[in-house]
Amino acid sequence: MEKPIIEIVETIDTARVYDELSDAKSGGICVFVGTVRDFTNNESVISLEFEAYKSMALKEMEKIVDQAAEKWSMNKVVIRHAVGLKKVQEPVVVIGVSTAHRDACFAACRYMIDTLKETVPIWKKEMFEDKSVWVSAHP
Amino acid sequence: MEKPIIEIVETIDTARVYDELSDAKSGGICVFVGTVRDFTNNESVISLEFEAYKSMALKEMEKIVDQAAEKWSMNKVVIRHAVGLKKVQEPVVVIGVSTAHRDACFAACRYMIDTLKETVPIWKKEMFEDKSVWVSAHP
Amino acid sequence: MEVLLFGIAKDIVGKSEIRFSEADTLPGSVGDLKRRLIASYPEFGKLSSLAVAVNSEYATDAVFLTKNDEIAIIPPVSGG
Amino acid sequence: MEVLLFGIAKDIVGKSEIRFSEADTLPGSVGDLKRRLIASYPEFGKLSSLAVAVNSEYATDAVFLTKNDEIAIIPPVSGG
Repeated sequence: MEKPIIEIVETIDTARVYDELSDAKSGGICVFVGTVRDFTNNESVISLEFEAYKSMALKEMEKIVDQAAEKWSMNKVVIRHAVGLKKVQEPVVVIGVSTAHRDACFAACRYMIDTLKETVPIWKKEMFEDKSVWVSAHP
Repeated sequence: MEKPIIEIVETIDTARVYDELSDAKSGGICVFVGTVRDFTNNESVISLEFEAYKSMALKEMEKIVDQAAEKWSMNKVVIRHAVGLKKVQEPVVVIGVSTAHRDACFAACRYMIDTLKETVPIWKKEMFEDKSVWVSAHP
Repeated sequence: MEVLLFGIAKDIVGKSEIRFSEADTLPGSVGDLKRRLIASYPEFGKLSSLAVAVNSEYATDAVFLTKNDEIAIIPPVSGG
Repeated sequence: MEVLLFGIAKDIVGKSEIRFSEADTLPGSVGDLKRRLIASYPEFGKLSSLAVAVNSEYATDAVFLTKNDEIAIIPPVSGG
């Protein structure tokens, strides 16, 4: 595997992720992009704000790539999460992986986004018309 | 679902697929890109050539989207396959889908590429140093 | 009646379509067409599968053919 | 000893870090720190989970704390 691209950034440029994952040894590239949806539980979302504990988040993202690399043979990997205020339809996370065959790229991509949501210290606040809520904070 | 983008083209521009899939009602976008790999069965691939029965291929691609739309709630869909001569590392197929949640976009994307490979009348010839082979033609 | 050929089917026959002239006895069904193809070009019998499309839809062996149908030989597909 | 606060933890305390001065008795372990936090700010007890990171690694309640550790309160994460 080449050195993975692991970043926390202000703005995600989705157009460049293919160039970053393109690879002569790979037959498949799978990319997941998480974006801001306009509704949550039937309430209209105005924007999202993301906050990260950056040094730890980068470490946890590295662990996710290492764990995925033990399970699947990956050629190139990108994990990039945005912080700050994001409007509806903006990308907030991109996870991409290139592998020899498509089974592995789907499985590894899915594993990495699922694990990111469980372990990486990043917090999302949903801003509605009349309130704001830290997502998942309460049972 | 919006009208899907279903195309057979000479050259695939992977950079634009996100703009095509970006959607205010979607929280997840999953994209699969199939690319030309440099080796098959330990033999060095020089290039691939794709041929399509275009009118029927477009019909079959539409059926795939219709079938996926019965199984998952999809907001936007792109299926774009390339024809002609493709060099190592070039994209040959892009399948992308945006959905409210990530489960559906992974599942629908996977279903569509798997089904495309089984049903869509497109043929791939692998060019090696000293021979060329129509893929899957013989048992 | 014209039959379009793609992929390895084109290589086997050496051209991109087969033409059945009025003088010939036209194949009456998909099954009939397949049998004739394999008889004339035994290589078709060695493929992983051999399908026929009539008017851009996969057709079973029982489907009748008329001379205005768009008919195509579909060797094993390998897109993606 | 400084304890970094993020997300809802910052809102609950009303600032982005808690400082334990030399004069205080410093919390001796992760478990001790959590108990003190919940005692001072009962809202912490209502969260779905409450984790602590020591030097950028998740730490169990048994981990000892020293004043040079980088300590952070990790309320339920919600990235992606």
